[in-house]
Amino acid sequence: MPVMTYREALRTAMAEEMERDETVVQLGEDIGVYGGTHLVTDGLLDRFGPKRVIDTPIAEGGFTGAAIGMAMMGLKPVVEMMTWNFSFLAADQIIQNAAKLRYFSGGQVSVPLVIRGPNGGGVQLSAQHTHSLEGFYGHFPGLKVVSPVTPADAKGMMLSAIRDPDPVIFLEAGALYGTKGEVPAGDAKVPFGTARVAREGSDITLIAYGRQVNLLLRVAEKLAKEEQVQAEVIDLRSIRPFDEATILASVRKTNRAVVVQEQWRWYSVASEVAAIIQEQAFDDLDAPVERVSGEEVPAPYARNLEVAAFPSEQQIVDAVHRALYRGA
Amino acid sequence: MPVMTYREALRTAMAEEMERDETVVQLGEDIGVYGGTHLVTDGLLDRFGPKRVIDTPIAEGGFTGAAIGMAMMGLKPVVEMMTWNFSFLAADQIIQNAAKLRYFSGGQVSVPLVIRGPNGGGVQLSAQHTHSLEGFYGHFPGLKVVSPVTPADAKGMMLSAIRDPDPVIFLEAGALYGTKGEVPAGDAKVPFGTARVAREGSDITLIAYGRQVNLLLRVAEKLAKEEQVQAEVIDLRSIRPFDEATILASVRKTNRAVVVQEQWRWYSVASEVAAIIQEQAFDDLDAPVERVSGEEVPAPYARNLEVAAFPSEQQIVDAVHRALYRGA
Amino acid sequence: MASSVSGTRLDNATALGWYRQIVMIRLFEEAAQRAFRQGKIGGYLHVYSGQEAVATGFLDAFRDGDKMLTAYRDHAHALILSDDPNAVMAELFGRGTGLVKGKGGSMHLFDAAHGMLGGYGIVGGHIPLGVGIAYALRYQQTDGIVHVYLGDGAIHNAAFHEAANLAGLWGREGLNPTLFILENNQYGMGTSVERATAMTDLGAKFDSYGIEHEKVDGMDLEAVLECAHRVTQRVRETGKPYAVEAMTYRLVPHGAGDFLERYRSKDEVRQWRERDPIGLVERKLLEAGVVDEQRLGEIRDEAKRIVDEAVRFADESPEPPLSELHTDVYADTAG
Amino acid sequence: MASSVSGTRLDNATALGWYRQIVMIRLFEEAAQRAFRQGKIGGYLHVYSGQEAVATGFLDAFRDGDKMLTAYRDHAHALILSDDPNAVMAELFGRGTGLVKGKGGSMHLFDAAHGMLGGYGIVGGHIPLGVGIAYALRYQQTDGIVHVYLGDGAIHNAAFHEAANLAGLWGREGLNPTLFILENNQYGMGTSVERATAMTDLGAKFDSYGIEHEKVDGMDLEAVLECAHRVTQRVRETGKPYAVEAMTYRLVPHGAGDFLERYRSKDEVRQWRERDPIGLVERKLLEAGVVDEQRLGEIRDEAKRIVDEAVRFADESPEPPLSELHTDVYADTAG
Ligand SMILES: Cc1ncc(C[n+]2csc(CCOP(=O)(O)OP(=O)(O)O)c2C)c(N)n1
Ligand SMILES: Cc1ncc(C[n+]2csc(CCOP(=O)(O)OP(=O)(O)O)c2C)c(N)n1
Ligand SMILES: [Mg+2]
Ligand SMILES: [Mg+2]
Repeated sequence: MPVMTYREALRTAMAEEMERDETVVQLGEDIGVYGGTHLVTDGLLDRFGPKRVIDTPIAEGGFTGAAIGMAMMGLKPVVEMMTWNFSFLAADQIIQNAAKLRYFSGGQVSVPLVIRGPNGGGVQLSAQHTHSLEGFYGHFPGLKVVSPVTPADAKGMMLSAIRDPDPVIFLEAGALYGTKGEVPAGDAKVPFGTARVAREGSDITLIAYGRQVNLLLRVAEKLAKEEQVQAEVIDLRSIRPFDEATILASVRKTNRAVVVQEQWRWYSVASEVAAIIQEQAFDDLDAPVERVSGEEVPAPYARNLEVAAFPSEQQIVDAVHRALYRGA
Repeated sequence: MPVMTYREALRTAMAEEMERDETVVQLGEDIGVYGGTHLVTDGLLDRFGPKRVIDTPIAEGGFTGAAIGMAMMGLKPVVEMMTWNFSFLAADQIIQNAAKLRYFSGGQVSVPLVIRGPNGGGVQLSAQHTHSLEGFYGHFPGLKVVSPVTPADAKGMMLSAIRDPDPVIFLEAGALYGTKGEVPAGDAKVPFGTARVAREGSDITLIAYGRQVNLLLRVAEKLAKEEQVQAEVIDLRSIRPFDEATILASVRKTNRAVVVQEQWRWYSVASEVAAIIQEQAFDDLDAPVERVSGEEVPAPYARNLEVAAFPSEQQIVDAVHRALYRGA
Repeated sequence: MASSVSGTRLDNATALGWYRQIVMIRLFEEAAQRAFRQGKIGGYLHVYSGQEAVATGFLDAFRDGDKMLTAYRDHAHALILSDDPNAVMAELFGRGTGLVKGKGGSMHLFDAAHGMLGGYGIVGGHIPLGVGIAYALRYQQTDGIVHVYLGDGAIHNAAFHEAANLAGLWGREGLNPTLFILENNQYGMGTSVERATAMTDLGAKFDSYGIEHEKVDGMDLEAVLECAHRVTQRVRETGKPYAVEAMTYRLVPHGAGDFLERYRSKDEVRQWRERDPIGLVERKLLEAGVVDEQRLGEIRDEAKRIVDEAVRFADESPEPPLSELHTDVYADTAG
Repeated sequence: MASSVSGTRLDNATALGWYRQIVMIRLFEEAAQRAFRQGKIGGYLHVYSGQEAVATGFLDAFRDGDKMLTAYRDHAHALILSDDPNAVMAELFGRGTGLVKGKGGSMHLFDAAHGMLGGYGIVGGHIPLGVGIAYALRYQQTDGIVHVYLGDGAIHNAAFHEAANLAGLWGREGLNPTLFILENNQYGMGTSVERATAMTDLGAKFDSYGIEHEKVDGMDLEAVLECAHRVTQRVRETGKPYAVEAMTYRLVPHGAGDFLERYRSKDEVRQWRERDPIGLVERKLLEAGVVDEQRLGEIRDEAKRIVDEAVRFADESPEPPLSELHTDVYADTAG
C-alpha cells in the first residue's frame, strides 16, 4: 500500500473527487496562490483553476455562507477553515443554515458541504488558537462530525465527506499533518458512524479520537509491557453519527473504560461516552467510566504550561489504575 | 414577600443595580425606545437615560464586543441578546474574547459582563429561533453560565451576575417571563454554583434546570399521588460553576436519577450530569442514570411536532419507571 | 411563474393582473393577522403590508431559473412565486399541506421548484447564501440571477458586509449575478435608520464593495417595475451584482404580536398611508381610464375569494403526521 | 510613555530618539526571528519589519490615559508602550517574566498599566472591543482616546463592519474617540488587496459609517508623525472616530514560519526595500545635517545592546511556575 502523510492523504482524496466530479469546488483563505497555510490544498489551484479553487478574503461567515448557497445549488463545496478556531465566526452559518436548511425547507434543499481544517492544540498557539470542537459541533442534529487520526482514515473519510449529501464538519488532527501511514489506493471510502478498534485488548477499554488515539496506543504498549494489562484502544473517528455498538461490545468484554480527550471536560464528548456506557452497559461495568480531559483553562502559551494543559501518559495510566482499582 | 413576574424580577434586579452603581449600563437591540422585545428592560431608558440604556443596530458580534471593551474599562455592561438564538453571531466575541481575556492578558484585564436573554423553545418559533445553549456555552472555562427558573432566582442570580467580576451567560426561561412568584425584597443575591432542592423526596432524584424544573415538579406530584413514589427534584440553576455536592448527596440517598433537558442529548448538560453521577456515586447507583432530552431534530414549527420534540411528562414517567425497574 | 403581464406601465388592461396580485397579498396578510389573533398561527408573524409593490415589481422580472431569498417577511414572495396561496396559508397554520409541510412556519417559506430558496429568520444570515447561489448559477453556465432581499436593519449586520464584498469580488469575473434589493422600510423593529447608523444613505453602502446601486420609490409599483426589468437585465447580462434601495414603509407593526409602537408617531404612519402602494396603483389605473371603481371592486372580491379559500384550506388541512418530526434531518431521513 | 521627543520633524537632534526606537524595533524583530528558528519561540511569530514607522509615529501622539489595541503583529506597540524590551522578549520565549507571564505569547501582548489593551489573534476580533473602550473613556469623562490598529485583510471581516458602524453612531454624540489606524501593508497573508475586494480604496470604506479618513505614507516617519499628532488631537477634541490608512509594506514573510512567498515577487519586495522606513529616517537625518554616519552607527549599537540584553534576559528567565496554569481563569483564581 502506498505510504503518505496525513496531509497528502487529504489532498489525494480531494484531488480524486475533483477529478471525478466537476461539482466539487474548494473555498478558503489562501488555499490557492499561497498554497494553503498547511499545504493541504497545495497544487490544486494549478490543477483545477481559480473557478474551482477559490481564494477568499478573511470572512469566515461570508464564505461559509456562500458555500452553503453553492451546496444548495448542487455544487459540493469543500471549505477550508484555516483553523477551526476561526469557525466561531461562521458558527451562525454552520448551525443555523447548513445544519437546518433541509429541515426547515421541508426537505426541499440539501447542503452537501464539507468544512475542513486543523483542530486541536499542541504547538503553543495559545488561547485563541487552540480548540477541540468535536462536542461543540457534534451537539447539533443536521451536522455530521468526524475526526480521523490515521492517513488512511483521513483519505477514506474525506471521500465519504465529499460524497455525503449532508454538511460534514471535518476536524483534522492539526498536529499530525506530517505523520505518515499506509493509505489504500483508489476508492477506499471509510463510512461515517463506525469506530475503529486500533488495538485489541481484554482488560480495559481506552477510548479517544484524533491525536489522543496515538497517545492511548503508547500507553497501551506501556501497560502491556510493564503491567501485563491488555488495553483495547478504540478510535471513535466519527462523532456524529456515533458508533455505540463497538464501544459497548468492548466494554462488555473488558468491563472498564477510560475516555480521553483534549477538549475541556464539561459538556463534552467524554461526558457523552461515559453517559452512554453507564446507560447501556451498566451491569457490565466493574468500575466507573474514567475521564481524562484537557485542563479547565484557556490554552496557555508557555511550553511547560501547554504540556500540562493536555492529557498526559501519566494521567491516563492513573485513570487506568483507578478503573482497575489498583493503587497508584 | 412581594409577588412579581419573572420579567419584573429581572428588571427589578437590573434597576436596583443601576441605581446603586453608575458603572452598570445596558446594551441591546430595541431595549430602549421600543421597551425591549420581551419588555424586560421596559422603563429603564426613561429612568437612566440613553447613555446608560443603549439601543444598538442589529450587530450582535459588534455590540457584544463593544460591551466587552466597556467591561475591560471597568464598566459593568448588561447586554440583551434579543434571543439567545442570535448569539451564534457573537460566539467569537463571547468565547474568544470575553472568556479568555483575563487569561491571555496574564490577569491584567477583567470582563465583568452579563449577557442575558431568553433561551429555549416552546412557542413555535421553529428551527432558527429555538435553542437551549447551556451546554454550548457551559463548555468554556472563563465563562459562568446560569439558568434560573423561579422569579426569586431570576432576581437573585441577576444581582450576582451584575456584581460578578467575570463574564456571565444568563439564560432566561423565555417561555416563563409572565410567570409569577414570591421574590425577596432587597439585596437577596443567589450565589452561583449552588443547586436548589425544589422538592424533597427519597425514592429517586430528578434533575433539570430552566422550565423543565416545572415539568419535573408536576411529574413528581403525579408520581407521589399515583404511585407513592417520592421524587426529589433538583434545579441545577448554575451550569458553570456546577454544584456536584447537592446532586451527589441526593443520589446517595435515592440511588437513582433521571436528568431532563430541552436541549439535544449529544454532548450536553445531561451527558455531563450522568457522567458525574456514575463517576462519583458509582456504588450508590441502583440503576443507570436515565436521560430525557429534546428530540434530535431542528425545532419544527407545527404545534403538534413541536410538542413532540420536547420532553413530555410521559417520557419522564417512563424514564422513572426504567430507573425503578418497573414495567411500563 | 411571476410575470403575467408585459411591460411596466399601469396604463393598460393587462396591468389589472398586478392589481389583483397586490390586493391579494394585502388581503392575505390581513387574514393572517386575524388568524394569528385567533391563535391559529403560532410563533412570529411578520406581514408585508405597505411593501407589496417591491416584491410585486421585482418578481415581475423574475424568470425560470432565477432564484430568490429573503428574510422572515416572506409571504408576498412566496405567494407570487409559488402561486399557491393555499399552501402558503397552510404553512402559517402549521399544517402538513403547507409549503414546507408545516415544519418551517411563517419565517421559512420555500418553493425550490419555483426558485424560492427561502425565507430566513436570522437577520442578514441569508445574504451570503444568495451570493454563493449566484456563483453557482454562473459556474453551472446558466443565465439565471439571484434576488437577495434585505432590510434596512440587516445592512448593519456582519453577514451583509462579508457577502457584499464577495459579490463585488466575484462579480469582477462575471461570476456574481446577485441583485440586492434593499427594502428600506425605515425601521428595523423599533430602530429607525437614523438611530442605527451615522451614514443614512444606505444604498451608498454598496460603494464599499464596488457594487453599483440606485434608489427606487418602493411605494410606486410602476417605478419599481421599470427599475426591476431594467436592472434584472443588466445583472443577467453582466454577471455582476447590482443593488436597488427601495424606499418603502411598513404600515403595520413589526410583528403581528406587537402592539406598542412607541418608536413612531401615528402621524407618521398616517402620512405614509397616503402613499399606500395599493391606493397609488388604483389611482393610476383610474387616471389612465383603464378601469372604473366597480371593476376594481370586482378584482378585490376575486382576491378576497382566493384568500378566503386559502384560510378555509389551511383550517381544514390536517396537522403534519408525527412521523414528520424525524424526517428531513439528513438525506437518509427523507420525508 | 511613548513620546520622548517633541515636534514631528526629523530636522533636530531630539529626532534621534525616534531613530533609536525604530532601529531597536527592527533589531528586536530580527532577534525574535532568529530565536524562532532556534526553537526558543513557539507558536506563531509575526514580526513588524517594514511597518515600524506606523506604530512609532502614531504612538508618539499617545498620552497617559489613552488606550490601544491591535492584532497579533504587536511587538512594536508593546515595545513602545511598555518600554520594557526584556519583558516583551521574555513573553515571546514563554517565560514567567514575560509581559503576560508567558501565558499569551507573541500574539497577546498586554500592558494595561501603560494603555496597551492587547494584541489579539482573531483577525478583526479586537475592533469592537476598541469601540467599546472608546465609549467607556467618554462615559467616564476622561479625554482619552483609543488607537485601534487593523490590517488591510481585517477590513473585509464582519467585526470591522459592525464595530465601525457603532463608532460612527456613538461618535455623533461625541462618545467615540476611536482612531482607526488601518495598516495597509498590501497583503493579508498571501492575499493582496486586489484579490480581497473589488473596491481597493480601503480607507474609503469608512465612508459607510460616517467616519472621516485620510491616507498617510506609512513608510515615512515624518509624515506619520505629522498626521498622528494632528488627528489624535482632533479625535480627542471631538470624541468622534477618525481613520487613517497608512500605506506600508511587510518586508518579511507573514509569519516567521513561512518560507514560501509565491504570492509576491522578489522584485516587488526589493522595490519596497528602497523605501524601508529606517533608511528613509536615516536619509532625512543625514540630509538635515543632524547626525553623521558614525552617530547613527552608535545609536544602532545602543539599540543592539538593548535587544541583546532582552534576549539574554528572556533566555535566562525561568518558565512560569506550573501553578500559573490555573490562575487568571476567573477573578477568584487570580495569579
Ligand atoms: C441576527 C438577528 N438579530 C436580531 C433578530 C431579531 N429581529 C427580527 S426582525 C428584526 C428587525 C430587522 O429589520 P429589517 O432588516 O429592517 O427588516 P424589516 O423587519 O424591517 O423587514 C430584528 C432585530 C434576528 N431575527 N436576527
Ligand atoms: C478570523 C481569522 N481568520 C483567519 C486568521 C488567520 N490569519 C492570521 S493573520 C491573517 C492575515 C491578516 O491580514 P491583515 O489584516 O492584512 O494583517 P497583516 O498580517 O498584514 O498585518 C490571517 C488570514 C485569523 N487569525 N483570524
Ligand atoms: Mg426595516
Ligand atoms: Mg496586511
